[in-house]
Amino acid sequence: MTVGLNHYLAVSALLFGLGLYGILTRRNAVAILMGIELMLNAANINLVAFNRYVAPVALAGHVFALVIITLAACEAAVGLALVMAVYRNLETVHVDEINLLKW
Amino acid sequence: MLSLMLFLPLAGGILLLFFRNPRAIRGIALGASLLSLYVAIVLLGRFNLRGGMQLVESAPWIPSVGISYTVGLDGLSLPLVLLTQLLSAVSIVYSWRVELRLKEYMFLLLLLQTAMLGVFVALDFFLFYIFWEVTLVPMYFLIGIWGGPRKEYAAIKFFLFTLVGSLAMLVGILLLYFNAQPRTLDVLSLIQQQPLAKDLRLATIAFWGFFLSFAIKVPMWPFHTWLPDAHVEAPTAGSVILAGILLKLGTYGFVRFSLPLFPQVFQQYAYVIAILALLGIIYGALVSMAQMDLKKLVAYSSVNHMGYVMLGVAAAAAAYGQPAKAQAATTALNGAVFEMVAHGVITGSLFLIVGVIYDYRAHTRGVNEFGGLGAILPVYTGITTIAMLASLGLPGLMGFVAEFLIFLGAFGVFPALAATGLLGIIITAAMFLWTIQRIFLGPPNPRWKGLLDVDTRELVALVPLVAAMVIFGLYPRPLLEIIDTAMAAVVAALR
Amino acid sequence: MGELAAFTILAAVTLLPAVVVVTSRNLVRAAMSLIPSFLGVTGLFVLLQAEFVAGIQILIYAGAIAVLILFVIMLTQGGTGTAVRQTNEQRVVGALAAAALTTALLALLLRTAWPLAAGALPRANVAAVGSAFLTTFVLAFEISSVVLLVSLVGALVIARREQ
Amino acid sequence: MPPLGDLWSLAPELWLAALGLILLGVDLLVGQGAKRAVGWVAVGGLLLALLPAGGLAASLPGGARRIFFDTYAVDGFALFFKVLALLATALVILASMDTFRAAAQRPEDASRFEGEFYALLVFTSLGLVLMAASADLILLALSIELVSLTSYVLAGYLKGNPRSNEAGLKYFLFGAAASAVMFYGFSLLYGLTGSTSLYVIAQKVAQVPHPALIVSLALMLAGFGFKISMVPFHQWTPDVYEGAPTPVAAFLSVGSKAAGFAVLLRVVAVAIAPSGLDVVTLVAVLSAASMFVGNLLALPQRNIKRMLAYSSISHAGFILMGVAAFGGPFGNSGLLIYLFAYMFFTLGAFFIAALIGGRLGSDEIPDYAGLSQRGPGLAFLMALFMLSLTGIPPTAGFFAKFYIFAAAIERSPALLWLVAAGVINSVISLYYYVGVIRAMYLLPPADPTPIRGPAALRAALWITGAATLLLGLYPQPLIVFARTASLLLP
Amino acid sequence: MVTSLAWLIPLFPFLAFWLILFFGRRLPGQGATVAIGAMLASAVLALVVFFRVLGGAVPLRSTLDWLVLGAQPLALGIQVDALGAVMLLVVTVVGSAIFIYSVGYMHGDPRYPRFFAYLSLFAASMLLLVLADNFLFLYVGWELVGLCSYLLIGFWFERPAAARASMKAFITTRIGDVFFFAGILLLFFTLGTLRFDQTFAAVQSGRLGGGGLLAAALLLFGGAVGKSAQVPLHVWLPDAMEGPTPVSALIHAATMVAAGVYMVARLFLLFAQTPEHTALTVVAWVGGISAFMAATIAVVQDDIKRVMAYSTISQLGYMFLGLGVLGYAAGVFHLMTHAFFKALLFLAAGSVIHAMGTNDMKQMGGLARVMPSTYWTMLIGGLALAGIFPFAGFWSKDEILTEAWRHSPPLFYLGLVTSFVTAFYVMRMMFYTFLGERRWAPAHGVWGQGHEAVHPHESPRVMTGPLWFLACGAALLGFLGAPFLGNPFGRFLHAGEETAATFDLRIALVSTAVALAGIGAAAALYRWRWLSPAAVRRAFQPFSTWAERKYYFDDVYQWTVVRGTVWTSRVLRVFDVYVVDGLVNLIGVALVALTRLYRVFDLYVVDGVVNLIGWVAKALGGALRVVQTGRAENYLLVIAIGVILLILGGLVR
Repeated sequence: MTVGLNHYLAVSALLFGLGLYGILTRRNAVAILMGIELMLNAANINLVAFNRYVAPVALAGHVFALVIITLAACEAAVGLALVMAVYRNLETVHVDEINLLKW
Repeated sequence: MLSLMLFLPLAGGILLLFFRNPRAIRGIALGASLLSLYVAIVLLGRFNLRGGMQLVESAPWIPSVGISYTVGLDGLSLPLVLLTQLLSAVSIVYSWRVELRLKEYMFLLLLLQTAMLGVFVALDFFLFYIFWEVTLVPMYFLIGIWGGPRKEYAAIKFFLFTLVGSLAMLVGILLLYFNAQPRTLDVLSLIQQQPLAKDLRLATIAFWGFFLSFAIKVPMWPFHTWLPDAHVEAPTAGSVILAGILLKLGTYGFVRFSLPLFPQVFQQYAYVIAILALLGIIYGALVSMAQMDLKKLVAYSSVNHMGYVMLGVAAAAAAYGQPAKAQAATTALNGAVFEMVAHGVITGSLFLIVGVIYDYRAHTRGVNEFGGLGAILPVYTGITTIAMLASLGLPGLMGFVAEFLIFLGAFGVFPALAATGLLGIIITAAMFLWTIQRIFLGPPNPRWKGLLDVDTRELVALVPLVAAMVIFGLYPRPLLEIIDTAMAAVVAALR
Repeated sequence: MGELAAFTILAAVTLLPAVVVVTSRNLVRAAMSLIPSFLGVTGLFVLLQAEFVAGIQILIYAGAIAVLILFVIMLTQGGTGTAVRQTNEQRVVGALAAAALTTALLALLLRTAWPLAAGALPRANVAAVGSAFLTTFVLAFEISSVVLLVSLVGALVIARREQ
Repeated sequence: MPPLGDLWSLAPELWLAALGLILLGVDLLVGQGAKRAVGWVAVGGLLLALLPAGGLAASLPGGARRIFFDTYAVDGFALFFKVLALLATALVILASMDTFRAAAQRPEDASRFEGEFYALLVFTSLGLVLMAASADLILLALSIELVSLTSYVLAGYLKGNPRSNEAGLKYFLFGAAASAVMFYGFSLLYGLTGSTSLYVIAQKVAQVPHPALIVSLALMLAGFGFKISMVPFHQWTPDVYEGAPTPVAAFLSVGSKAAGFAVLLRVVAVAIAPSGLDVVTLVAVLSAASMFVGNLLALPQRNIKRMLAYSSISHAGFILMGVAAFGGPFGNSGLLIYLFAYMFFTLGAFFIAALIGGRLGSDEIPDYAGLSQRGPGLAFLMALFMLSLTGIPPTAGFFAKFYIFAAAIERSPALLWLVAAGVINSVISLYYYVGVIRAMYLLPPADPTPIRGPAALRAALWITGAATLLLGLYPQPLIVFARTASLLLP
Repeated sequence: MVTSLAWLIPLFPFLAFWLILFFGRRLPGQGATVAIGAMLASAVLALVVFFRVLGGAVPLRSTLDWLVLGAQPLALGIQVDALGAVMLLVVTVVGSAIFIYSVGYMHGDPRYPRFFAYLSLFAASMLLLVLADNFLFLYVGWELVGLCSYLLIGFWFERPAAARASMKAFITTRIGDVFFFAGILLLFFTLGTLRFDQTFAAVQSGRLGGGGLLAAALLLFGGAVGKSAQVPLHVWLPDAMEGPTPVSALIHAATMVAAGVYMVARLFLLFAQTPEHTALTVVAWVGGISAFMAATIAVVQDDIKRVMAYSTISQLGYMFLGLGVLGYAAGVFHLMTHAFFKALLFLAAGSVIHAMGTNDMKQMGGLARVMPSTYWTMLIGGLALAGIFPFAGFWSKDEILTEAWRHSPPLFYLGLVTSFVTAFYVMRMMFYTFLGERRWAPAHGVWGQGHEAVHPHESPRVMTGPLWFLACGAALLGFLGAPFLGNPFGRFLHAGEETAATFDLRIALVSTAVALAGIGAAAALYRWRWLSPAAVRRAFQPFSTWAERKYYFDDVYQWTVVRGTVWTSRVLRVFDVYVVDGLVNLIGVALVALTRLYRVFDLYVVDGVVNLIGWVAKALGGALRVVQTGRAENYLLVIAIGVILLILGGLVR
């Protein structure tokens, strides 16, 4: 049995699911961000795997993955800055405690 | 020329925004309104009785969508335009003493005047729809700012009710548009094309869209519940315009659009609509009888009278495709349109009359709180009596001619319904006479000893209306001649 | 055979720490677990012949992002420590939703007939990616730099204190 | 190397990027008290960007082009959104100047990063322009994120204000999650077609198996739906609008929504539609859901910004009607016309909310009582915007609604139910829009001191007001523009 | 030329109406002179027209395009034939007398000019009605007559009784009018014309026959029943006595009530065409029953004007009876004679009331000496009413009875009994009022010491003059129908044709004898006092109670029609406020309950679709709001669920 596309897709789906579980059940904003990173990684696995198995001629998948890695970094920077700002004012990073704005 | 008439009031309204002096504001308002009335009279002079749609002015507006600015006059719109002009001028005269936010008030009245005129002269559905909707806005403010104790509720209720209908109509308009070849919103060419004649399912949807809009506006039973609230809470001039003109927009729509555009569907449901009209006639009269508030009483009597109009229209619709009934249909339609004008004049004056006693004198409208005013206010009593008698359809006054023609025509189509409708005549009579008795007759109520009779300003507002009632009641021919050609054409197209 | 073994190991290295990431009550441990997970993904990239991507993955993910996250966790001490509840009230529903979506993905994706193409990736992978960035995706490259710049400015604005 | 001509076609984008940098530079040069100068430079620069856009427009009839190896579209559609984004940004900056001035009075809202704010807005605007023109999933991802990242920052810009913090963080968490989901969807689409180019995807999508395509579409819709505040991805909207600085809320409601729709249309209506999926019904259902949820939730609101947020959700529903109706002369341009008209009256409404909020320190609608006496011009404009939002003629809002209803009816009689839903929702919306008018005109003022805005804001207001009225009365140029633009969509 | 003149006949009083209405007191004689002048001018014109008709130009016609329908002018106009000419004369002449009398009677009234304005309009309307050559004008005149009666009955509207009476009159007659209107509609619908001549022609050619024609005729007669106060719509007439006496005279003699009879006479051809004269039979029986019933009620009245009122109903019943038994000429003849003697009786009664300040006969007595002119003229009127030779009533009533005898013996007997009762109540009235001892206290100087303190006096010339004039008519006009003169009236009316009606000496003798018996009975009770009236009353139980309670008509109407309508309207109002409006709310409330939305909303919301939207929408909004928790984790969950739903939705389709 050789490793095929479906193997990678399965890993990617599971990683996506774990990330999703993380963002849905965590209350710490940073932990949620970690979940998001996992989901982005899942997307990247897909992209690279598809590039390998579906469209090996061009390297669009690789490029896409690189772009997403860059974006992930940017998101982390901006997101963590926002977390810091919130923490400074509200002294919490728990999203279920941050609900001045509702209804 | 027609456009000049149409936009003169609005121009006046914008002009007066630049003035501070109340006298200047009033003067400009009345001037603009009268100038527009004058232009309307000039147009009346140019009107050719046999000319069909005329004085048409047309210019491309939004050509990409097939929308043009087209206005014109025919025997249906001309009387209603004149009515609008008359009542608008009268309302401004009556409102001479308004001081609260005068500038806004006069601006809104003038804006309303242009919008109402626009509805009657527009020959492009888009243009029509714009004017149709624009009427709502000033009315909302007039009720909401200058109205009675429950003004906010009444204003929003009015707005919401009529908006429901308008949007339903918009869907109908679009259905017409997309089925026309070439696509157009020009009313006349749509009537000629009958775009939905081939697809009765769509025609039915479109018809009920139009119906909802017009029926709410009329208002037909059971869509009438906005009316008493709006009428009662509106300031006097607002009530006058609301009852005198805005209700006519609905019946005008039925005659101008529903009848020629969807004859088959309308015929199919004519009986249902006639029954609703009949319910309105009897129900309106009876409920009006039980009212203790004079304004409400007049308001419900409008439900009754608009029922007559709709009976006439439904009768004409039922005659589609039956040449034998064409004569009856023409008669009924003539009556219906005549009743529109008559009701405008009569009910307009009745609301002024209520205003005269409520706004500046007694500050109450309780029918039972008066009594014996006949001895204290003889002129007022006389005018009121004439107006109420006209409203109950006394021969020699305007209302009678209308009711007579409607019944004459409707009897040829719906004998049983028309005969039942006659009950309404009795109840209306009883209702108004009882009202006269409670207010004017009997021993003078000492509470009202010091009241002053009608003053000059009020007379200036009331006399033209009363004169119209008597003149057209005695000799309706000039007015009816204008209406008749247009109605004959509508009926002829129905064959 | 060797490929499958490698894949299995890498998959495990990716997924098992990921489980820790999303479940551990200790946020520092969770953040630390990110690093092996990212490395696992890197391994998968290598397995897929995406050496350049793998390199960047190590640099940025394992290097920058994980560290940044750890850093912030340390700074916001209020949220760390095992004493504090780390899961919210919708844990069960959330788990169900995540499970449902994952199941759906697995069920639908694995059954899909992907338009597999024969052929191999360019040999000199790194150079090929570079030339893709300078030809077809030159605009993406340029925009990436703008995005990075803007993120930097934005993060600075937010992170700096008002006086 | 790409030909130099491509760069000319990219002139507006290049100028925007340069402008952003220039602004950052200017910010360093001017003193703390004169940061408004940066704003003026930004407005001037944005208007300047309209010039190359105009030049492009002149060259367009020669045919739509794809540049940079088919990754970037230079077509009427993109051009339309360029103009829209530039105008919206310029107007928002005009309004922001007053917000910063007013915020300086309140310690928790004061910010010393005014210059960066304008620069970030310009970069966002660049992102919007790129979003609308991107014809490649990679570029789409980048440009969407460019907009998102700046937006997160802008939403949380008032660092001393807990509400702004919260808005920023919530927006970030929601947006990042939605993006992650969307990227996963992108990856699947790539896998299904083997290409990131929308043109290639459109060609190949017909052979794609439907279940996987549905998954991909659903995942992508999370991202697009987030951008356009579509139900069920709308929930961030009220919280963010309420917490964010008001001009930012305005910008989100107009700019990123418009760009989101551009992407949605390009991806769903152009690239996915050939697959044979029943995209129309899907979009129609989402449209109806958005209208109802937005409107019903707007009803009980007392905070003007929250109310506008829900209204923004419901308008997303109306615009989605245009997506569902795509195809045919009305359907193709309906969305463009709606978005363009919507920009003016929504911005106007937010600007007034910003002004009043700055003066009264309150966004509660009951505090608008008697505004007609305190600021007749403001009240008139606000009434105009409210009526336009409801869709009462003769405003731009009416024409937009008219046109979009027409588009739906033209598309198919099967969409009549959606039009009916639109009708019902228009009526519901009247209730809360008129609530504002009621407060302004029908209720007496608690405090009769007059309210006046500064010149820049007044200018922005009168521009939006005039456009609202003009587009309602004479929409012909807009129709021509939008139709030309939509015709050139390849 | 002459026909154009005929237009002027109603026009004069009509213009007088407007003139007086606007200029009132500034006119000569405060408007009275104008009114009388106009009326006299009309009378002169009527005379001219009459002689023209007499000269053979029958009928005179003139039309006018009153309106256009379907591009065709509706030519409506006026016509004068024999019937019309007679009625014109009666109305203008009797009217003039009443106008002149009013100058005295209404002297000093605060609304003196208004009174003459209304009178003028009244006359104008009646004249229009008489001149009409079509149903529309007939109906217009008909309704205007009703209006004037309303205005005039309620002239002293400060008195609640007057106000009530005027309304009762108008509404009761309007009920009849609606039948009339329906009849017109039916005829127009089937025959397509409003003109009488065309209608008759169409009916004769059989385009409408049988049931349809009968229905039309009966509907039209419904109008006459209301206007002419026949059973069962007679209830308004006695109450109408609340108006000033000249008004009563005008209503009862020349205008209002005569309109009904005139209408039936005018449409006689139509009624006669109904199968087996069914319509006429109905007319006759309604008339006969009204005649008898009203006469018996008149016997027990103490109010002098009410006696007159019931007498009028009774006499109108005679007229219908006459018409109904094919006595066209007889009915019209009685209409004319009755106009004179009833006007006379009313004006005389008015003179008495004017003098006494009360209507109650029991407070009068012995007035013959005080006011001789009144006494003698009233006596002439009374004898004419009783049908004593040679007064006018004798001839006309005799003719009716003769016709009845020939066509319907039961009706003849009914008429005969009525004639006994008539003579009885007339003389009872005369005895109570003018003869016997005074039942009033002479004044002691200062007015107002008590209601007995009155100072009866003969009325001024301006009032007695018309009395004598009318008395002449009442005494002499009968000879126009006298058989030994060849019944010139009948011949004129039938336009020279030989009439079937002939004089029957036996019937004349019998009826005279019965009338004399009635007089004798009255004398026995009230003059010679052989029997106590109370005892007689008891003897005739329960008949007398019925008569006193007016056969319970008023009570039944009060309990059914009036209260019924009022209650219906009240119920409907409640219905309108709570049900029609509330129905939508109900749906709203139900929805709220159904979806268990727990938000409490303003309870004042009780109205309309607004509130449907208000209720349901706000409730839904409130419920949906709960989802908007403000907590990011919930939002994220919704994203996940949304995606799942989208996938599911996509797959299901």
